[in-house]
Amino acid sequence: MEAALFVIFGAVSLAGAIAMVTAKNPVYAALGLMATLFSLAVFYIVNLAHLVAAVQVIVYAGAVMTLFLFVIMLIGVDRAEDTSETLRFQRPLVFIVGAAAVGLGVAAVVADEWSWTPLAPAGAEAPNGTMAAVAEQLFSVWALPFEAVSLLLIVASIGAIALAFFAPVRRRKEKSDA
Amino acid sequence: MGFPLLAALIVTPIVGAAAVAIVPAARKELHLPIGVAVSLLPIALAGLLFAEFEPSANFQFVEFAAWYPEWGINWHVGVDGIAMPLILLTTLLIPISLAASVAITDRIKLFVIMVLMLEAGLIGVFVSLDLIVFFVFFEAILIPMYFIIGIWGSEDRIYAAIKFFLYTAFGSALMLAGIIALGALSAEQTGVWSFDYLDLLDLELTRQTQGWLFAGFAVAFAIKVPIFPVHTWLPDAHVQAPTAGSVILAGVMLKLGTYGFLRFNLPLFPQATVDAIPIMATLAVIGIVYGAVVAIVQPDLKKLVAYSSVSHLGFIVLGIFALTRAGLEGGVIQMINHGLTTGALFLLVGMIYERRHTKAIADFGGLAKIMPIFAGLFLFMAFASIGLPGLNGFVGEFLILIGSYATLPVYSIIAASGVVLAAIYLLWAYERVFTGEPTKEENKVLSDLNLREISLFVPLVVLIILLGLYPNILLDRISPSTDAVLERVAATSSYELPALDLSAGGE
Amino acid sequence: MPDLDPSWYMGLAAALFLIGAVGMLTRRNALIMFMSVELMLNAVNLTFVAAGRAYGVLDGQLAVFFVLVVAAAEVVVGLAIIVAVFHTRTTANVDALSEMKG
Amino acid sequence: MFDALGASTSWLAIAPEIVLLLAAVVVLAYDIVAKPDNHDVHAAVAIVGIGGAAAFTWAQWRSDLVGQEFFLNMARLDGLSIVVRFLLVAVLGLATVAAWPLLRELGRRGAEMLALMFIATIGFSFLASSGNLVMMFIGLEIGSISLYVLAGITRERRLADEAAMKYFLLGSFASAIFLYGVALFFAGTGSLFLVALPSALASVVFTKPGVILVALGLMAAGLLFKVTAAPFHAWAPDVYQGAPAGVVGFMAAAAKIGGFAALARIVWEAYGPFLDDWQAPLAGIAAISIVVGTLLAIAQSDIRRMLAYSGIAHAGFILIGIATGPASRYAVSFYLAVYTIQLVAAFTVAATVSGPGSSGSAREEYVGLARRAPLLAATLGLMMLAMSGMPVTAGFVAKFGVFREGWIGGLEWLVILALVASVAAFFFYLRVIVDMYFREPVETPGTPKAAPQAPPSVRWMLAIISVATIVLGIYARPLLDFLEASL
Amino acid sequence: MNEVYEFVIENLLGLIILLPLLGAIFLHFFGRFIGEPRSGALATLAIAGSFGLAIVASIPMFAGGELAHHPTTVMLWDWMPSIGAAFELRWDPLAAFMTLIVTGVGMLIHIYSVGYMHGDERFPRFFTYLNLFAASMLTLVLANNFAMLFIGWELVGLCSYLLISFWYTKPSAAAAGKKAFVVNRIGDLGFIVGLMIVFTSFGTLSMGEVLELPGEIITAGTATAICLLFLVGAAGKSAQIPLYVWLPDAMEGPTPVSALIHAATMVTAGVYLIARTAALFQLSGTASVVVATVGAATALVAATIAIGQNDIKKVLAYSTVSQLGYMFLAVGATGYVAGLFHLMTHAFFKALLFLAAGSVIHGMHDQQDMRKMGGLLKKMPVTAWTMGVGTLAIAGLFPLSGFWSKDEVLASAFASGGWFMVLWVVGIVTALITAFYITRQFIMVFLGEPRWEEGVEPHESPRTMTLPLVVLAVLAAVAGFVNMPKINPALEHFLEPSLEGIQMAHLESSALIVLLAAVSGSAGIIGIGLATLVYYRGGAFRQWFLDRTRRPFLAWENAYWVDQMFGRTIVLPGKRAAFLTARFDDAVVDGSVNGVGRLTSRLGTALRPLQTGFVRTYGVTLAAAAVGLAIWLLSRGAL
Repeated sequence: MEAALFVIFGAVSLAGAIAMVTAKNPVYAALGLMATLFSLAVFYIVNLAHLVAAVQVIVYAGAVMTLFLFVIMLIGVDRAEDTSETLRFQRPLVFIVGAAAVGLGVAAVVADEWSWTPLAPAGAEAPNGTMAAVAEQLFSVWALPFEAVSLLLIVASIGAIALAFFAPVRRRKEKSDA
Repeated sequence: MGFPLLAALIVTPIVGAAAVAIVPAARKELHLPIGVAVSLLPIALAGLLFAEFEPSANFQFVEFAAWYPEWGINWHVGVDGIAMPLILLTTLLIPISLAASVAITDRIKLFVIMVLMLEAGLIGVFVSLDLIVFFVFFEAILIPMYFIIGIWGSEDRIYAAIKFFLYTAFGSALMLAGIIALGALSAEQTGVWSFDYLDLLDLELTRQTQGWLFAGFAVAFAIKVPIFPVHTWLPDAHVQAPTAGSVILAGVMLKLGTYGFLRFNLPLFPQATVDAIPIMATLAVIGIVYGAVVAIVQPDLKKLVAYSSVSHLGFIVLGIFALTRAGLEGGVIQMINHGLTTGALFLLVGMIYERRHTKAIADFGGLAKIMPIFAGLFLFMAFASIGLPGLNGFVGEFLILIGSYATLPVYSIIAASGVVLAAIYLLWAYERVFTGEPTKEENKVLSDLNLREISLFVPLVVLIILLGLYPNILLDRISPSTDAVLERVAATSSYELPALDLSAGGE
Repeated sequence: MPDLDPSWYMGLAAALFLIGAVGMLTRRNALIMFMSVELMLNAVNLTFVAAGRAYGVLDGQLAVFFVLVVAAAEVVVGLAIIVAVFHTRTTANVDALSEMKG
Repeated sequence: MFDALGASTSWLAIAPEIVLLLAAVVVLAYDIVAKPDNHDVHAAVAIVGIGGAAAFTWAQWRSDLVGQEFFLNMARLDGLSIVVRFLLVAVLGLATVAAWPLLRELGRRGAEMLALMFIATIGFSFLASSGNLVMMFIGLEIGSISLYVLAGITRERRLADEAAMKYFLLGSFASAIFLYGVALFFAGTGSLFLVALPSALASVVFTKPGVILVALGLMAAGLLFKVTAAPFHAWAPDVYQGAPAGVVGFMAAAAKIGGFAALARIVWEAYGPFLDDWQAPLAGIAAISIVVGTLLAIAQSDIRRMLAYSGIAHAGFILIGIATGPASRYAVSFYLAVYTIQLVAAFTVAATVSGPGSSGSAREEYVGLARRAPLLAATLGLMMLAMSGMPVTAGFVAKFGVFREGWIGGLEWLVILALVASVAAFFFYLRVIVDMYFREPVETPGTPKAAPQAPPSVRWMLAIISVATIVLGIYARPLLDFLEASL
Repeated sequence: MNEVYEFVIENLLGLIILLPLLGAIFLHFFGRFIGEPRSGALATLAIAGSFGLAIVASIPMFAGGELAHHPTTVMLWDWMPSIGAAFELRWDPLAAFMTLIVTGVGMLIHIYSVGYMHGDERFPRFFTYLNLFAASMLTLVLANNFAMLFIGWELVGLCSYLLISFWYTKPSAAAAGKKAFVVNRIGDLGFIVGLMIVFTSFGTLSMGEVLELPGEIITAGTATAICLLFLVGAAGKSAQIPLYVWLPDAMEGPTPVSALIHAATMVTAGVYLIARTAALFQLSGTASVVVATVGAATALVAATIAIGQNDIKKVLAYSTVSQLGYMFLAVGATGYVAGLFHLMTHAFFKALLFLAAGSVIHGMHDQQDMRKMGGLLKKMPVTAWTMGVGTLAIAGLFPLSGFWSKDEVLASAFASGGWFMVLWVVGIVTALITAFYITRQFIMVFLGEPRWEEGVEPHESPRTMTLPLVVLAVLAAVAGFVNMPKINPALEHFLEPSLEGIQMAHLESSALIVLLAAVSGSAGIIGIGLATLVYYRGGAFRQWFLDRTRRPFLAWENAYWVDQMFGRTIVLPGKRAAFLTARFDDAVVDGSVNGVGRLTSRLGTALRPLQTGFVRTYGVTLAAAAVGLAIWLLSRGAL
């Protein structure tokens, strides 16, 4: 059962990711990403992270992706663009770095460095990430981070205001800016 | 601990600099006189130092105060017979070079401050008995000199200033590595970090370790001296520097290198010193001959004197690495002598430059008729530099040559040829600048030295003759310290003192 | 108990992370680069969840929760920057942003 | 809501952050509500906020809570966190003074800038003082995102936008890499707390620590990016050049403080037992940073780019200490303190000479500065000397400290390399002095260069930093004592 | 009475040096203010005082008592203790002998100069230098320490430099002064190296200790080395081959200078040095042979050159070189007394000749070319007659002083036998040539038809100049009687204490002595006669002679082109080498340093393109670095 889900949604998520990376039109890219995000939500559920799955769908696939699409429309890049590489050596370099990364992973696996299961406490109960369970943790152990992330939201709003809200200020000095 | 004389020597110029800084920039005419007046105080203190100094190998006027004790760094200063004369020289040359700088009008305040800071730093170098304290002063003096060359130098001053700074800083970087290594070795052997000179003398270093450390220190000092082939910053710096800069540079700063060899390389790394004798002596002798030969054909008076410094400093290095009593004594006294004579020569070149705005030998001719006093002084200094017996230059050269023959016969014989070459380049230059009928119209209107300028030379001339005829006034105080260095090298390395010094040492 | 070894999820996550990184480096549309970063963050999230299950702890899920918030904040600021850049240069092509170099 | 934490709650442990947050919020709220014409209230709030943060940090230092963990190890009140907090607050205070001309120029947007500076400080403070990797990540992101915005706060300027975009894209890329490292750490140990690794080592015999080390590599990469170590440095020159001059000093300093503190915490605390594994790579990165930073700085004609590259070299110097191990914590923190404050001062001069909102500071602007603005020239000159490690400045003590540690730690080769590189570095540091003091400006007829004017507050700030640089250079005892007493 | 002498010797010896030194110092600073005649008088007074003191101090030496046999040493002060250098004086017959010559002849020349330098704007300065010279020379001869001797040695060189280029506005004078000093320095180089070996061998530079019993301390080889190096120094100072080239040029200086320094005193310092260190030379037969050979060669070469000279002073200059060669020949042949004897007589007659020549030049309005003289006998009778005495004396005409001393020189060569016999022959030939060129000179100047340039009105010189001429003429005539072999070897006895234990060449047979004297005396007469035939008589023989000798004459006139040869083989290549070295310094030594700097800078510039400005490039480096770091860590930790 789980294996089947993994194969299906794994394929979807990879396809979505690849689509996002290769799509000429940003809108398609956004859609590809959305497919991946949904697939991940499925995996979350399979892995008993129920609340996370819900947040993933609502916040991520919903709000964030909408925001993306909104900006795509706003700045009018919602059309096919040229995806051929203009920087010399960029793609070969990326390929080499990617290959190295893959090599790193393969090497780690081959050398049996990729296994952590022996470290798991014996007979660990799989935690069920229900809202209650998460909330209990969130407001005890994770209370300080929980408060701290609120700062991020302040920063985000200040940043959005500072960068995109006010009318441009009159420049005092016409300095070489071009 | 009594009156901290050495700290006072260092602090006085700094306070003086502060005093000058307080004077408003608008009162331009005040800065230089105040600077000169302030710089006379260290002379008085140095006089006290000289008077109270006891001729023995011990460090005297020692001050000790904790600074960074857990790092083994402390304010530990003191003087012995090697440092004391150099302090005298420094305090003497600073007011002279300040008083000779009346031609400087631009940013004179900064100039005076820089010179006074330089004085503090130079004295600091000579009194330091803690390697980090030493390094701090050794490196810090680069800044004022950098400014002095860079702001008040002639056309190519920026190039010269940067070259001077980078070259010397390169050497000191390697030295700092050596210093840190010494501290680490001290921690290894005694359990505590120490950069104290006296502590480090007790370290047991293998021959190889000594070799590496010697190299690190030697590069720093060799550049400072400068020893061939790392000498090329010197002509540039000298030619571009203003008069005061050249005087202090040649008079005192070059001595930091030879002083460093004597103070650190020999006692700390005796075995490496002995191993390095062939290299150092070879380079010294090359420097003597090479510097002199290059000096012969220099078209610029200042450059000529600069290359003569390369040659003369070669003698000092040879004397030091001869490892004989006379050689070491000669090295020390030659540091003083070179400071006096070459300083004076730079002063003279500066004075003619102020009048004529050129230093090219070809631009002159027949000046003796127009400026007889100037010509006379120049000739006097030239002969002092050539090493005319009866004047100071001879004492050092003679001691070095005689002293080095016992251990380095071939080197000393080649070095002796520097005696001839010095006569050639200085007298030829004199001939071209001063003799003959004055032909150029620009030269005919030059005025001879005025009373202020002449008075600058009075102390120099007196000392040159005094040290030429009665060097004992210093040698008595130098020799216990140099003997101690020598005995230490002999006692802690494979070196065997020449029979001559064994018997003489027992006196 | 899940019957699938968590390392499969790990592997998938690693692949997604790598794809995101490649997207980041090969696309020059600021928005798509940005989406690639989001993909990378999501790959990390999958790792967190899978590893958390393997150890039988909830911490992984909590971490995901925070990463989601961070990602959201990042998106807001990032999009604002993109808009601001678009304002001065009317382009979302990051290759055009190469006036400063050397 | 902290009831569940019980004794683990300590308001004092996060009091400085709370004060700073309150100040930021007050400034924002006041600005929105009152729409003021001037910034007097902002200044008052800033002073209270910074002063309060400093006071609470001091209270933390004096309290008997030092060494304990709070909020279940989410916030730690150890020496490192207190020192970093002091340093961050000091940098914030100085940078606020320095940024004030920019704040005026920005008008209404100034309040946002001020708030972002405060919040960024909080973020880096969290980053440096947490024992939990996710908390660190959050702190990192709070700080970083604030800095992205600050970089582009003069959003009408093309170069500022370019800087903000580059910083943002690369920053979030690096954050993702860091986060992946955190995830692998979690995968390897089953915990997100730093102490998990040493305790796991104590209980379980790690025979195959591969995944843990890969996690370290990725986390270190993310942090090395923040501290501009080569080859993670590429963003720095462009951002330092393009970001508004008034705030770039803060950006550089705060990120370096937070980044280095977190890096030190991770490698020393969590990965302490793996010293043999990470020492060589870190030393290698230090070497690369020193060489690349020095060489490229020589080739720069823009002072801010030069400072960026020199910062890369400085990152290398600090990494010498980090690579040596926890024994060098005094040296590293001293270096960090001295260097970041010099950096703020140097950028303040740049902001005054080139204009607070400017992007870029060409060398030509500094020609003859000693005549036009002696104080600025003297300050910048002194900062250059201090950064070059000249004795009698605090820079020398700092350099000496890390070199000494490096030598003890067996990194002799690296120390010698660093020493040689410092000589080459003299070249570009001294060139600034050459420009300011030795060269005379080529006056274009009719348009003589105006003397840059700095407000009195800035002048005082520069004077204080200058004096402190020299005083610490001659007698660093007080600061060292403080560090030794704290760490 | 003896107490007085002792007191003088022990306490006032320094005063002999000090008096002229004080005179020099005073005149240096105040000469300008006291004016022309007074400064001259003061200087003369100073050296006269020294002369007086020297006489008083010498009386016990003549008496030959205890004081004469044990040299008195006076320690003034330590100079460089570690090499045994000190200011210590020595008073023994040799020192007394030299002191008397220096102060005596010096005083006469001072007097002469008052007249000669009349009207020169730097008159007081001239006397400053003269007094300084006297002090230096006295330091040289009174020193009991090689280091102190070296002071005098070098200071006389300095004075020589100053006085040769006294008229420094003349480029040739300035160049000549420099040349003299530099060539002397080359000699000094040898001397210094010699002193290095002396110190290293003996551990001191004090003459008393070194010369005590040197044979017990050093080997013959070391002695040879020291002596040959001393010879180099002596050859420089005393103008011997190959370092004689400076002396002819030195004639650029005022004539009294030539007389005092370059004839009577300074140039004899080399002879003095060898005589003084006879104890060392005695240990090395090789060195003595070399000394004698160099002396003989120099004597012959210089004498031949003198034939070809037309400048009145150049003739005398080469003559001086030649006569110094004689002295070297003598001391080389261990005839120390003979050498010193000739030193003395030469001091008299050569000073006389120079001063007379100066008088001629003075009267001829600074004309020095003998071809433009002639027939001056009538116009300048005193000069002519006195110079005539000098001429005959140097020619070796019996019974003038030159005859006696030259005879002794040759006799000592003969007595040494072996290779020295060859040198003896050379000496005889030289004697002939000497007589020839000096007679030629006299004839060209004083006899024959006047060949004066227009407007020249020759006149006799003033009394201050002629008085010293007369005195010197008397001395030149009679000085030979102080040391007549067998009959009155007074000088030999006088000097004996100083040369105690020195083996000297000696002829025992009276017949041989007379025979040799006859040979050398007749050589002089033949030379005089030949010159008279050629230059006075003229006619067919003159033409025949001159035709035969045209080519050698060319060589002599050009001094065998030695200067040119030195110029081409040493000076010019030396200069070129110096230029090349300077360029090497600039291009290679400095160039490599600057090259390192440039390379670093270039490296920085070369790296700049890596910072492309494209954010994606930065991203790749970041990713690559992260992966690299991870790989590095993994490989260290696990793989």
